[in-house]
Amino acid sequence: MSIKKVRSHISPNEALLFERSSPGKKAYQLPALDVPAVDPRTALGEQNVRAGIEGFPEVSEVEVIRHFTRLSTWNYAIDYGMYPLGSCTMKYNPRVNELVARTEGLAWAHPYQPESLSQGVMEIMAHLESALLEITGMDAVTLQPAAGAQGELTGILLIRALLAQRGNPRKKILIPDSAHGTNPATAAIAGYVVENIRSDEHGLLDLAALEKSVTEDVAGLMVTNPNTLGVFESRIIAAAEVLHRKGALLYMDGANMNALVGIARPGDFGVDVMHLNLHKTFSTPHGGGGPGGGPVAVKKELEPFLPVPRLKRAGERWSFDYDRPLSIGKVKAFYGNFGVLVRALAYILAHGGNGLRAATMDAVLNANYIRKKLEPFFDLPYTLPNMHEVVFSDERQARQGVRTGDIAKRLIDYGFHPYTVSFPLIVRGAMMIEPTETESKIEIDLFIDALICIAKEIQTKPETVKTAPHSTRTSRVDEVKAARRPILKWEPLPDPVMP
Amino acid sequence: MSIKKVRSHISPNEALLFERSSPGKKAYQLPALDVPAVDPRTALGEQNVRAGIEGFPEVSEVEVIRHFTRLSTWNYAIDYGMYPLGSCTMKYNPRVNELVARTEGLAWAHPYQPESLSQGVMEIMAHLESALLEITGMDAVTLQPAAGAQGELTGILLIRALLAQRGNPRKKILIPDSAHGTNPATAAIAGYVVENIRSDEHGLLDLAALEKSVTEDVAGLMVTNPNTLGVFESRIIAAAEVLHRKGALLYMDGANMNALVGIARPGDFGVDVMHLNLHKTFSTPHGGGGPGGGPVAVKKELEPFLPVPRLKRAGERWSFDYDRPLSIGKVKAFYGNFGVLVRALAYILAHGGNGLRAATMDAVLNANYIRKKLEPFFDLPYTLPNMHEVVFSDERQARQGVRTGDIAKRLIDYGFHPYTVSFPLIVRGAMMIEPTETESKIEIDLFIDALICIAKEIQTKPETVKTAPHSTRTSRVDEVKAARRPILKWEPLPDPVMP
Amino acid sequence: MLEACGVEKPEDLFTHLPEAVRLKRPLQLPPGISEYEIVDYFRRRGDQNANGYASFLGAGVYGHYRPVLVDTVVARGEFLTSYTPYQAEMAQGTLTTIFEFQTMICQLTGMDVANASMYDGSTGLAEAALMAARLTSKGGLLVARSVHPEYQEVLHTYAKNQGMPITEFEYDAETGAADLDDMERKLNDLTAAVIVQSPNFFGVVEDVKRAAEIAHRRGALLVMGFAEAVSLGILEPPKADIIAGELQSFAISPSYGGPYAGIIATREKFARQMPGRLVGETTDTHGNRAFCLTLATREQHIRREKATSNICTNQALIALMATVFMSVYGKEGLRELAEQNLAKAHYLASRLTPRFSGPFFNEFVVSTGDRSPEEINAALLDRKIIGGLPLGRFYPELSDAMLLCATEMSHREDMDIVGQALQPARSSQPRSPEILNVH
Amino acid sequence: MLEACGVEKPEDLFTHLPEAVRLKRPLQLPPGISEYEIVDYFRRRGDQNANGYASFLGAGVYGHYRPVLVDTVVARGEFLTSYTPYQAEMAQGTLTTIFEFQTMICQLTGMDVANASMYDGSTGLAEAALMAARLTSKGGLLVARSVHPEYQEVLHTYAKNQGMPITEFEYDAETGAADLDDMERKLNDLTAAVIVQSPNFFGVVEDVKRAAEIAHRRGALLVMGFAEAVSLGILEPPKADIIAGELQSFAISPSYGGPYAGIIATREKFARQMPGRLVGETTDTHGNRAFCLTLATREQHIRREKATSNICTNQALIALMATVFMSVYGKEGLRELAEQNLAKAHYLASRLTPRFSGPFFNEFVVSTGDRSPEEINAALLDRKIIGGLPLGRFYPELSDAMLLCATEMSHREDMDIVGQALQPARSSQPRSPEILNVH
Ligand SMILES: Cc1ncc(COP(=O)(O)O)c(C=O)c1O
Ligand SMILES: Cc1ncc(COP(=O)(O)O)c(C=O)c1O
Repeated sequence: MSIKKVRSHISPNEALLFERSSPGKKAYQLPALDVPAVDPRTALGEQNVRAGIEGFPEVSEVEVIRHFTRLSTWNYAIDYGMYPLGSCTMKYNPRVNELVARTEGLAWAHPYQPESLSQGVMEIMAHLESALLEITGMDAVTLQPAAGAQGELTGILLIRALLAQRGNPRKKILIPDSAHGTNPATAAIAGYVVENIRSDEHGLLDLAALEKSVTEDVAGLMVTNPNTLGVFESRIIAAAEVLHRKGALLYMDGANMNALVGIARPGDFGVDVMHLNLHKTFSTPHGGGGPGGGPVAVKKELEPFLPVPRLKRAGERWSFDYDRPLSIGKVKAFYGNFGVLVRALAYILAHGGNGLRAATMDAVLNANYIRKKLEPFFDLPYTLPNMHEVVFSDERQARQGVRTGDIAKRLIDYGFHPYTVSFPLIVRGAMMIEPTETESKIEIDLFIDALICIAKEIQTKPETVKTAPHSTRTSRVDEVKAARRPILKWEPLPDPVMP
Repeated sequence: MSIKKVRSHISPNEALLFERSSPGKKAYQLPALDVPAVDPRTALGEQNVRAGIEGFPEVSEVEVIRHFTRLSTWNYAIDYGMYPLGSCTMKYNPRVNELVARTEGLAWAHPYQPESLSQGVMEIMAHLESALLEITGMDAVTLQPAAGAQGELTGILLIRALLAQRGNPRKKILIPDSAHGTNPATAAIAGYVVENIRSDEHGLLDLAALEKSVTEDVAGLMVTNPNTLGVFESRIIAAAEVLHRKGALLYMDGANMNALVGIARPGDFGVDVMHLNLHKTFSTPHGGGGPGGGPVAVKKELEPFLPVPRLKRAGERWSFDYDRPLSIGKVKAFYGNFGVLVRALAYILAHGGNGLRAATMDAVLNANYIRKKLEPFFDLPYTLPNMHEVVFSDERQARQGVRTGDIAKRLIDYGFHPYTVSFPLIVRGAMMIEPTETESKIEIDLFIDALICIAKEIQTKPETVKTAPHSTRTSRVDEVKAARRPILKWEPLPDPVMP
Repeated sequence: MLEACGVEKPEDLFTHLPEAVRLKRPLQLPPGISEYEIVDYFRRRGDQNANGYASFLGAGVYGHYRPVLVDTVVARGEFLTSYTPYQAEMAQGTLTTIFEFQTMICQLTGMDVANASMYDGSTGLAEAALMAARLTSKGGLLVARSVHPEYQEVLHTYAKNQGMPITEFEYDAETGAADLDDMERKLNDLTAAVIVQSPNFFGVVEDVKRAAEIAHRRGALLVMGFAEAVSLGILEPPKADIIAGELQSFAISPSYGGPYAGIIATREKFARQMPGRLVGETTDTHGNRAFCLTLATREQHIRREKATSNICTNQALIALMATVFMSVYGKEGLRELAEQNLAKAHYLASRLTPRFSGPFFNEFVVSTGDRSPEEINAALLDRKIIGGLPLGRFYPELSDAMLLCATEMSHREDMDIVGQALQPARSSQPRSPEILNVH
Repeated sequence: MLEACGVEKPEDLFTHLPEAVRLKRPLQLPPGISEYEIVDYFRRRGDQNANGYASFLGAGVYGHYRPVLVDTVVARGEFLTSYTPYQAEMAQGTLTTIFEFQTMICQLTGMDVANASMYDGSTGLAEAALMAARLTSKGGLLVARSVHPEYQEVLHTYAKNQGMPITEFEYDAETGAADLDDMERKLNDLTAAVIVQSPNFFGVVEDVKRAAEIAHRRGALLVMGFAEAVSLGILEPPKADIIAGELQSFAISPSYGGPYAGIIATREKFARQMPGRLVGETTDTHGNRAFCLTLATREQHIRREKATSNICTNQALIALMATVFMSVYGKEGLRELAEQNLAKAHYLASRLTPRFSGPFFNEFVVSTGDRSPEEINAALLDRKIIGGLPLGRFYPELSDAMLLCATEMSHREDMDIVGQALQPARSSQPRSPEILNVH
């Protein structure tokens, strides 16, 4: 065994803030009050004034910075190395984007400040809109949705609104069994019944099956392209025709656009409505789970239904148009995650048209390289050419009783964040690997080397893999216990754990 | 043994940039040139134009950020925990100071921009000068010196200039054997012969010895107060008189001002000239070795000799006075480490008069608490009341063959940065501990606990201590080897180490 | 690498794409620009906006000071560039901070459980309503008009297609508080939830306790929203069944409307119907305390169309900012901060004539008399001041009124100017001197 | 804790101080202010300075773009808040970056060893002179007048009391380069070092090679200083014995004169007389590559008064900034950056009449004719442009001249304005068209 990427080192322990807390410690100072103080009880009424906030922390400034600094070192991150989570497009987050998002005139812009004093922020939104339209080949886009899933909801509500206007919103949304969980969840929230359709033996849309399923009841199909196997849905245009013939619409989950930017445009292959994940394809940081941005792009016929407000150019000046009788309304207060939009635009400006295309090609090349190098060691249930990601199965290793989850944990000992485990569901014991364009050959070769070492370990000492990780400050975590008797907040102990 | 502060965890490996480098990789992009390109050979002459920079790195942006992020995790820092280096005053570095130092109008101020467009920066310098004068009780101060040692040089040159003007610069500078190495080194550079004077049995200035040493040859005495044992030189006023009677001057090394701010002022106990370490007492970050700031404060008679330029208030406006015939000249280009001055002023503004005094008292309290708790376990050769730091000796442990350096390394396994080792020289196997006011009781108790555990280990298994550290990614480093055949830069290897 | 993939150039990797789908031309986007030009571009955009104005806008987005430590912490790549902490052994940093976040939100709201963020206050409130419907197996929503109008709009969007009829109830024209009698009248056995916000959109503190009692009598749940989190530093935590709030006030830049962070907090017994991520405490194989995502069965990865919500990516980093903010201010600080906001707003009010008599925290409504709010704001803009939000846009009956907000960042001089601008006549005599100066 | 110390209040810990030394009153400093007020104070100070001006000042401090990664890296507490890496096992991060720094400086300068920073270029040059004296056991210094005047002043301060006589030699009034014939005349057997700077203060590239040959003939060492590090991206590394330079150009903010970072680089055989910290490669007890401070015998901790210098705290963090800068630009980037500077300066020159004919990098001297430099600068200020440095202050004979600098940040439009301001007459015809547009 040769672990090349990491070595063991001391790692700081740290108690919870509540455990370090003691009365009187403070990390803040407020300016002296320049107006008379007010008695809360008089101003708000006795019954409305609370006693102190029970249990709230009291710590010093240095304790705050040490607390979060120490905790941060328990994390893995893109800034540490490759983060091959399939479907998550964990690419480098340019630091200049963080800087520009903090530009005073942008960060401190209040959503209700006069439009005359908001032309800069509106210009940024307009600029991003036009870039996204060119990239997707669609006709109109809303930047309001906060993330992919909300983009999906927005998109399905748009479909519903259009169909309703045509007289019947219909009942069903078709979703392939390879889809991400948010797709069915979204359809349900939008008030649709979900009908799963089986993928064919290649993991692709089954046109025949689709033909059958598309009845007058069907509002639309939600398809991810490239799909969650990383394979391009080659029959997408035909599928769109099937749907359109029956008056249904084609929704595309754009989570995998990192495989298409500059190469192919959904607007050119029959997609009626789609969302983008700015926090994937357009490099905005995941920040441990969010925030994101989920713009929704549509074809002309859906434009009247987009959320309010819409950006409108009035002569020299941008303004917001709220007078949109057919709009589905708002999906979120204000105009979207503006700070995320700034970062996405910065990414697009930095790359330019050719840079974006080059990134796509590197991402696809990296994924194909990994596939070629690992094919001899892991099962590849679906063998069509893949694009930005590749999905192996743990079939072979499962014979030694080692599952994808174990291999994932063992990768941690090798210094890598695991791939995506057990998704998509159509692959038994899925190992879903997406390197993105960010990774250098050096890093990718180390990753490949690690997985090969693990494949060999599984032959010789499967136990080591099944009980991994062994070298982290926290060994395998008992998730079952966590769910059985949930402890969801800290409670004072008789004797606090120190430190 | 119970190590409470740290646990073992994976730590990323990282190659040198040169080893990751490969042709064509780049992390930069320049704006398009808006003027005609120029042929270097024509513009500069063939012979002046170099070929490529041999061996210079070529890496991508993500490789740069990963490189430095990974390397950073190999460090210990104040942001991780207590840093009890005696004489170094490793206190918390407020982050707001980093922010304000980057204020556009300050960070981008060019030292030669018109004074009319520099009033803000000059105001900051003037503000800091007045605060430092109040704190030290001196009459004038220069902010020009870049660090303590340069402050010392400036101070000694001032003494020389004054004495020279009086007719004879004299030959000798007296320095107690407890002094920091920069003191004698400075005196030498200033062209003086160094005469060491022995401390008395309490580690204090020996007045009798001083009387004898102060001849007509003696230009002055350099004394650190509190001295490097952390003990206040109680006879300082008498010492000053002895010197002054003989026409010599008293220089005070202000490195230990953290014990005096708000409590006692050198200007009030006979000091003629002194330096301050802004990167100690006034919280500017050490940054792995610098930058610092070493303002020099003087009594009136030395003012005419201060470096040029001097800040001068001309009506409504600040200006620089270069017309100073008696000045020793410049010790550094421009006006000093301005960015460091900004941070120091921010620290003073945040604390205010009472806050500064409170900090001093906390620092002294912490040091005394440590002394009390550790006295039973380690020898304390000098027992006078100590102030901000305490110096133990390894005498007792040395009997088991374990020296201060070994104990220091073992502290690392316990998750603490070591104390200052083997300084001051008058203490055999010195263990010099300075907690500063930053540390909470929680942190200090852990530190005390660690040293007590080590004292016990030395009884039972001294080998463990002598071969420490055992838990770091890098075990004890061979410094002898490094010095014997110095390798001071990277050279390409036949096969580069990866990664 | 190309070789290993058996191709000559990257383009060859796309030859399997159907001819018809391929883009035959380069993207019509300008060539990439340098970092320097990018910074310059956004700086120029920023300069086109309001800069150096004092602002009295609140209405769901508040101008509070952002402690420096907040950006210091979130700038660390370990937090900024990590993914959702699915792999607990490699994400204890994020997991621990989320656990602390959940705890502090519970302490603030007096609830038993809090999730690790929703998109924002508006979607949080909508999801809370859906949650209430699941819990009561009823569909009707009774919503106070004094809830933030944009939150109401989002609520409509979410509820519309779930067959959940929404009924509005009035606010009291005198107090500005929700008209609980009107609510009681409109309440019926099909009502799943009564939805109020406190402080409400007009800044008035609602009588949530009474609203809850009324709601409970008819088997409805009381869902309370909040938009100004700082108010929790001083306001008694309401006895609601579900609380949905917006944390923008906790060191999140206004940033023209986002990203912010919403939360949902509720009672233990309702936890399994709560949407959003949850972190729980457990141990590792060595018995060390450890944290991990838990109760994921509520989420869409497992339940898919039966999930409590479709939310996946949330606002984790923003929630971390709020966590750092709460750590910096702590118990004493949040109280003092709230008291300063209270004092500033009441000072401003003392220069004016609030439209409503209900108790308010740091915002209140004023009538602009014969002049229109727009007219007054125009005048203030010349003084480099952004005035209050004209309310006509959301409340036709209040088209002669504006919503003014003061925070710890508001300066007395600016407030005096606003006072004069709004009513030169009486700007000197305080409205309610009795409550000033008393402690 | 007080109890453990056997005192009642902290004050008691100071009772042993002699009555006479104790401060009997509180410090006359205002009470502490909040973070918000601190930020506000410095912002207001910043606003009092030049903001939004285009500047053509160089003269030792250059306005180059600072890549964002530089602050990203130095903002990490692990680098920002650590001490000098005396404890190698706990400081491999800093030690490794210093080793890389030393290596890159050697690659840039063509030298064998480089130290891990001096205070700045001026003290670096002075220390290099003292070093040369130790190496040659001689004392005389022969200094070019074309060396940065402030560096010369610092050199005097350091040398004065070491009994090291300093002789100046002229620059060539035609070329602006050091007058090597004058130097040869003034050179003698007591000369320890000849000191030149390239590009010199006038921006002119010196013939260091020839200067060195002449110096060596009389047993003197050639010490070369540089102030504009970017020039090393394109200039042939000089054949000097000791190089002392200023790295401000490598992503260090002008910051009104500091902190910057100086370096000294030299040949292997001179290493042991070099001042300043050095990091060397070695191994740990497991044979892993490791780094540590080395050759400390040169320093004051051990040699005390016999040390090569008294420097202790240096400019480590600034050197790290420069290291990140060099990593970001790399081999190609530094070359391209230098070529852009060259092009901009020559474009500006083509609009003017440089005073000197010697080859220059990104600065040059122009005569201001019948108007004074101050007069022209005053006019430029009205156009929001800070002009060149009037030279009369340092060179009486050049009181009708200014030093102009252009970098990659200089915009063509601004340069055209300067061109017009300086000589409306000929601003259109380029001075030396032959060198334009050729590649
Ligand atoms: C294929 C796919 N669809 C949808 C989503 C949901 O997007 P978000 O997490 O931004 O809501 C994801 C995110 O992981 C995804 O991978
Ligand atoms: C007592 C004493 N004097 C002088 C110095 C030198 O100061 P600087 O490192 O700032 O040059 C130090 C620094 O460690 C010191 O501790």
